[in-house]
Amino acid sequence: MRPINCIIQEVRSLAPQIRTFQLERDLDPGPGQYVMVWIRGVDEVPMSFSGPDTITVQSVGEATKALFKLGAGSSIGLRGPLGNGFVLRGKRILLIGGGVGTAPLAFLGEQASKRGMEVTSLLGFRSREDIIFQSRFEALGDTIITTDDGSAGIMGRAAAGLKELNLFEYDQIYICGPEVMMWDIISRTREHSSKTQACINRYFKCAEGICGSCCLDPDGTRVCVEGPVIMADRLLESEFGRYRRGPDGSKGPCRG
Amino acid sequence: MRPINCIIQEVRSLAPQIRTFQLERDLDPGPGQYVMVWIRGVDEVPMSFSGPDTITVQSVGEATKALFKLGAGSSIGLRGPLGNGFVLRGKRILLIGGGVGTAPLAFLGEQASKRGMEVTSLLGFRSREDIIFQSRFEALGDTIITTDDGSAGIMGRAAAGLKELNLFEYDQIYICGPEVMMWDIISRTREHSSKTQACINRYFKCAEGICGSCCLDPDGTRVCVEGPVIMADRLLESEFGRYRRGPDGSKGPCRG
Amino acid sequence: MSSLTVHAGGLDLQNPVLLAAGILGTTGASLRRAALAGAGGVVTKSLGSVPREGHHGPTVVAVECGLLNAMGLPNPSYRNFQEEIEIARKGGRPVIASIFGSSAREFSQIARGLKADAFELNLSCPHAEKYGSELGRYPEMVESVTGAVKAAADVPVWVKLTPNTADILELGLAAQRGGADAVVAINTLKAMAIDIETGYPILGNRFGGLSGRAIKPVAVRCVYDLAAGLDIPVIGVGGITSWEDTVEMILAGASAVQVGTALQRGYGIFEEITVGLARYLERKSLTLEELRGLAGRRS
Amino acid sequence: MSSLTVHAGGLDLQNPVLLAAGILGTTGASLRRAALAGAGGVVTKSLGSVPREGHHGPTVVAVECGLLNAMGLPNPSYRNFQEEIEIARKGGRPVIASIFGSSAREFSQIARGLKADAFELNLSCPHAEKYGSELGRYPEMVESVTGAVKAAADVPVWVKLTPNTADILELGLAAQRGGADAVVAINTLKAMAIDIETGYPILGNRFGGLSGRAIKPVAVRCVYDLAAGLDIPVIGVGGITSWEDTVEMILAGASAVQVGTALQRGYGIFEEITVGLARYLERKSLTLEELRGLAGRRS
Ligand SMILES: Cc1cc2nc3c(=O)[nH]c(=O)nc-3n(C[C@H](O)[C@H](O)[C@H](O)COP(=O)(O)OP(=O)(O)OC[C@H]3O[C@@H](n4cnc5c(N)ncnc54)[C@H](O)[C@@H]3O)c2cc1C
Ligand SMILES: Cc1cc2nc3c(=O)[nH]c(=O)nc-3n(C[C@H](O)[C@H](O)[C@H](O)COP(=O)(O)OP(=O)(O)OC[C@H]3O[C@@H](n4cnc5c(N)ncnc54)[C@H](O)[C@@H]3O)c2cc1C
Ligand SMILES: Cc1cc2nc3c(=O)[nH]c(=O)nc-3n(C[C@H](O)[C@H](O)[C@H](O)COP(=O)(O)O)c2cc1C
Ligand SMILES: Cc1cc2nc3c(=O)[nH]c(=O)nc-3n(C[C@H](O)[C@H](O)[C@H](O)COP(=O)(O)O)c2cc1C
Ligand code: FES
Ligand code: FES
Repeated sequence: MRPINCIIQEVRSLAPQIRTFQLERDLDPGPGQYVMVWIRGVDEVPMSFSGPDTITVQSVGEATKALFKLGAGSSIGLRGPLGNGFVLRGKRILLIGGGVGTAPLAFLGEQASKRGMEVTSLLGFRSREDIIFQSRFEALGDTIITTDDGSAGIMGRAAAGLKELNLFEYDQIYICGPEVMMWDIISRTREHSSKTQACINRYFKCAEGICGSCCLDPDGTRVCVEGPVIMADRLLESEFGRYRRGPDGSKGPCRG
Repeated sequence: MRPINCIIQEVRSLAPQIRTFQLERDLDPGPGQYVMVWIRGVDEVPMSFSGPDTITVQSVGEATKALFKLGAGSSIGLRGPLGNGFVLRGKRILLIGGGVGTAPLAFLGEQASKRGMEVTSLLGFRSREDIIFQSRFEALGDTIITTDDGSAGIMGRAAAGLKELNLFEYDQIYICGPEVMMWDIISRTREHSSKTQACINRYFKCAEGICGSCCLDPDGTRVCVEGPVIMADRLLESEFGRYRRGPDGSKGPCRG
Repeated sequence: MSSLTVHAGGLDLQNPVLLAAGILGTTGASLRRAALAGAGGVVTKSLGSVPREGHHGPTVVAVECGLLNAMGLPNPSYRNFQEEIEIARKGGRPVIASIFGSSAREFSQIARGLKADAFELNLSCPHAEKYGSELGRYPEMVESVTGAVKAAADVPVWVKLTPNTADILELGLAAQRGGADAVVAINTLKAMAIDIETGYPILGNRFGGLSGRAIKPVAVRCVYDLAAGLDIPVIGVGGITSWEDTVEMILAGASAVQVGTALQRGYGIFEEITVGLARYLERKSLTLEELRGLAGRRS
Repeated sequence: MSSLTVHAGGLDLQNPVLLAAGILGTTGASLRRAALAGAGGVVTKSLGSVPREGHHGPTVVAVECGLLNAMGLPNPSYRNFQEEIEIARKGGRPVIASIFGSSAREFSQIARGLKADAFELNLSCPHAEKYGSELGRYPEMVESVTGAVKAAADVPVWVKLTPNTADILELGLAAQRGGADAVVAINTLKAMAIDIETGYPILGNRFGGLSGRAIKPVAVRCVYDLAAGLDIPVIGVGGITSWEDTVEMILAGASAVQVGTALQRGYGIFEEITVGLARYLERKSLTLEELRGLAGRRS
C-alpha cells in the first residue's frame, strides 16, 4: 500500500511536548494498532492510534519536531493501520500507562467501556504538567495517577501505584509506556504476566515484517507485524527491558 | 494467464485431414469461443471449440501438422476460452457451415437444442469423404448437405443449398466456414444480415486485443476479443470477403 | 475543464496521452480508432525496410502483473505502410511512425521514404536480433542513428530508449547530442517465462520483453533521471494503466505519456485517463506545465 | 519424499531455498528463526566496515505487484556482527555473510575479519552511493573485487549481480574469472514511486529498488542467461513467491534460490515452497539435478 494522503483537521496541545493530531480519515484501527506517519521530505515514523482518528505525539526528534510544525490543513502520508493491536478479554480490566504511552490505552479503555467492561487505570507521568488524557480515563472508571515529582497523585513511578491495586481482581492487564517503566511493572508482577498485554516499541523501518530491524531476541519476533502488542510472559524471556537495537541494528540501552 | 497444461485424452480422425482432440479439461467455453493452442516448441494457433472439451482441427501447415503428431497422453498448452462466442436468440435457428467451420456450429446446435430451439443445418463440404459431424447435425434437426463434386447431397457450394430454405423462417442464422464461402452466403442474403452471426478468422498473434494483427478495416474491430463472432451486417461494411492480412500485416487474398 | 493541450517533442498535442508503439498499430484503421477514442497522438507498429512475419507463437504471455511479448517486429515494411498512415491521420491526431533498422543508413533510408508527423526510432526492442536494444545499448550508436535520421527527416525525431542498461541517462544524452526532439522511455524489460509442466520457455522466441504494471516503478525512475539530465522533453511509457499513473509520470518529468499494455482493457482507456487527469488538475488548480517534473523540485 | 539436498556454490544444502540478503537478516535471532522454519541456508543483511543507520523513511513502499525499498544498507558493521552469526548458526543451516564495500580492499578486509560459511558480495544494491551496483556495473570491478575476496577468504564466495545492465552475463563472466564459487541473481531493479497528491518521491532516498512478483520474469531471464553462459552455479532470486516460481527458476538453471519479499507472508513460506517442490519432483519423477536448466535443453 502506498501512503494514503491525509489532511490534519485539528491539532490540540495536551502537554508541553505532546499534541494530538485529529485526522480527516477514520482508518478503522483497533486500539494498539499503529500507523506509519510520513512527514514528507523528512521521515516516516510509527505512531499508535489514540482514538479512531487521532494520533498523539511527543516531540522527541527530527520527525516529531517536523510534525509539530504542521497545523490544521497540512497533510501527511499514512500507512496503516498496522500491527496486531490489543485483544479485549474478560470483564474487569486494568490499564497501566506511562506518559504518551497512555494514548493507545485511552482508546482501548473507551472500547472496553462501550462493551460493558469495568475499567481501572493506573497512569504515571513525570509531573503535573505532563498529565494527559486524565478526564478520558476518569470517565471510564477508577483512575490512579502517579507523578515522579509528586506534583499530582501518588509520588513516584507508576509502579508505586501498584500497591493500591489487587492485580488478581483483573481478568486482563494492558500496559504501554516507556520501556523502563513497563519492564519495572512486568518484572514486579510476574505471576500476572500471562494475562498482561504490553504494547512495545522497537525501531521500525519497513513495518512490513521483512527488514528485520524490529526483531526481538532471542526468538526473532517481528514486532512490527507480530506486535506491537506482546504478552508479558513472552517479553520476560526476551531482550525487553535489557537492551534494544537502534537504526543500525546494534544494541543499545532501553531509554524511553 | 499462462497457458494451462492439458493432456489430450483421445484423438479421433473425422476425415483425411481433420481430427478431433478430446481434452482432459472442460474449460467451460461457449460455442464460438476459441482457445489458443500451444504446440510446444512449434507455435500457438487459435482453434474453435467443437464441444465443451474438444477441438477439431484441419491440418494445413506447420502447427497443425505438429499437432497431428500428438496422440492420447500428449500434452498441449491452452489459453482460453477467448473471444465473445455466439449468442443464442429466438426459437428457430439456422446453422450454415463449411468444412471444418462446422465444428463450432455442431457445438452451438447442441446447446440450442438443449434449450428447446428448433435447429436446421446447411453444411457444405468438398466431397463425400470430407463430411464431418453429419450425425451430430442430423440429431438436431433437418440437415442439408452440399458437396462441391456432388458425391453426396446437393452438388455445389453451400450457397446451392440456400434455395431449399426460406430464410425468413429463422430467428437467427449462424455461419462459419471458409471466408469465400461465408462471403458468398452473406452477400447473397443481405436482407438477413442483421440476424446473421458469423464466426470469422483473422491472423491472431496476441489474442489479447493489443497487437493489432487481427483488426478489421475500416473500423479496427479487434476480432480476437470483439469477435470472432461478428454480425454479418457489420461484415458487409468491412474488408471481409475482399482481403485479409497475413502475419506481416500486409493485405492478401481471402483463401480458406 | 483544465486544458490538456501540450507542445511536446515538436508536436502540438490535444492531450498528452498517446498510443504506444506496437499496440494496435498494425493497421491504419486501428490507429485511427485510437485517435477517435481520444488518444492525443498515435505511434505505429515499428516499421522496417522489408516485410517481417515476426516470431512464432506464443508471442505474448500474461505473467504476474504484466505481459511478456516477443512479437519479433512483424510489419509489412515501410513501403507498404504509407496508405495505413494516411488512414490513421483521418483520426485527426498526429501519427508518429516508429521505425527500426540495423544501421544508421537503414534508419535514414526509411525516414526518407515515409511521410509521418514525426518519427520514433526504435532503439530499444529487446527481442529482435540485430535491431532495437542491440544497437540502442551503445550511446555512440544512439547518437549516430539519431543524427542520421535528423539529417534525413523534416519532421520531429523521437528516440525510444531501453531500460536494459546501467544508466539510461547516458543513452538519453546521446540522443540529445544526435539532435533528437524528444526521448521516449521505456521500452520493455528483458524477461522470460518458463512452463513449469514441461520446461519449455513459453514464448516462441524464448525471451521477450516485460510490459504493464510490473514495470511502472522502473519507468518512473527512468523518466525522472532523464528529465533531470536532459534539455529535450521526455515522453513517459511503461505500465501506465490509470490517470493516477499518468500524473505520477508527469510528476517525474514526462511531457507526454504513451499507453501500451493497458489497451488490453480496450480503447476506453484514453478517455478514462484524460478525464481523470483534467479533473485532477482542476482539483489541484494546477496546469500540466506546473505538474511536470514537480517531483524533481520537491526535497 | 524426493530429496531436496543439493551441493551448490561450495555448500551442502539441506534444501535449495535460502533466505535472501537484507530480509530479516539484521539479527542472529531472526536468521536462526528462518533456518528453523526450513530455509536451506540464510544470508545476512549486507555488512560494511562501519556502522550505518541507513536512509530516512519511508524506506519501503508497496507498489503494484512488488515492493520498493531504499534501506540504505543499515548495519552495525561486520565487527559487531560476529556474535549474531554465531546465534544464526544455531539454526543448523549454513550462514552466508553478505558484505559490501567501496573497493576491493574494503571487501577483502571484511572477509578477513568475519567468520561465516560463505560470503556473498553485494555488488548490486541500486540505492547506496559508492557501493553496490555503482561498482558492480563494471565487469573489471566485479572481477577484481571477487579476486580480492577469494584471496582473503577460506570459504566459498558468491557474487550477487545487478540486473540494471545491458548484459548480465558479462558481469557473471567477470565474477567467474575472479574465482567466484557461484553467482546470485538478481538484486532489485532501479525504480521509484511518487506521491501523486504532493509530488514527493515516496522513498526517503527518492530512489530505490523494486523487488517481488513484478521482477520475477526479469530474474528468470537473467538466471537463464547466466546458467547458459557460466560454468559456476547460479543462485536465483527475484520475485519467488511459491513453489511454482521456484520450479521455474530451477528450470531456468538455478542450483538454488533465495526468497526475499515473499517473507512478507511470514516464515511459513520456506516450508510451503519445499513441500511443494518435493511433491512436484515426486509427481514428475524427476530429481532436482534433472530439473535444473531443463528449459535450456528444450527446443
Ligand atoms: C509501535 C509504536 C508506536 C508508537 N506510538 C507512539 C505514539 O503514539 N506517540 C509517540 O509520541 N511516539 C510513539 N512511538 C515512538 C515514535 O515512533 C518515536 O518517538 C519517533 O519515531 C521519533 O522520531 P524522531 O525523528 O522525532 O526522533 P529521532 O531523533 O529520530 O529518534 C528519537 C527516538 O525515537 C525512536 N525512534 C525514532 N525513529 C523510530 C522508528 N522509525 N521506529 C521506532 N522508534 C523510533 C528511537 O528510540 C529514537 O532513539 C511509537 C513507536 C512504535 C514503534
Ligand atoms: C478464431 C479462429 C478459430 C479457428 N478455429 C479453427 C478450428 O476449429 N479448426 C481448424 O482447423 N482451424 C481453425 N482456425 C484456423 C487455424 O487457426 C489455422 O488453420 C492454423 O493457425 C494454421 O496453422 P499452421 O501452422 O498449421 O498453418 P500455417 O502454414 O502457419 O498457416 C496456414 C494458414 O492458416 C492461417 N493461420 C496460421 N496461423 C494463424 C494464426 N495464428 N491465426 C489465424 N490464422 C492462422 C493462415 O490463414 C495461414 O495462411 C481458426 C482460426 C481462428 C482465427
Ligand atoms: C505486444 C507489444 C508490442 C510492442 N511492439 C513494439 C514495437 O513494435 N516498437 C516499440 O518501440 N515498442 C513496442 N512495444 C513496447 C511498448 O511500446 C511500450 O514501450 C512497452 O510495452 C511499455 O509500455 P506499457 O507497459 O504501457 O505496455 C510493444 C509492447 C507490446 C506489449
Ligand atoms: C527490504 C529489502 C532489503 C534488502 N537488502 C539487501 C541487502 O542488504 N543486500 C542485498 O544484497 N540485497 C538486498 N535486498 C535484495 C534482496 O536480497 C533480493 O535480491 C531482491 O529483493 C529480489 O528478491 P525478492 O523479489 O524475492 O525480494 C533487499 C531487498 C529488500 C526488499
Ligand atoms: S520494521 Fe522491518 S521487520 Fe519490522
Ligand atoms: S490478435 Fe492481437 S489484437 Fe487480436
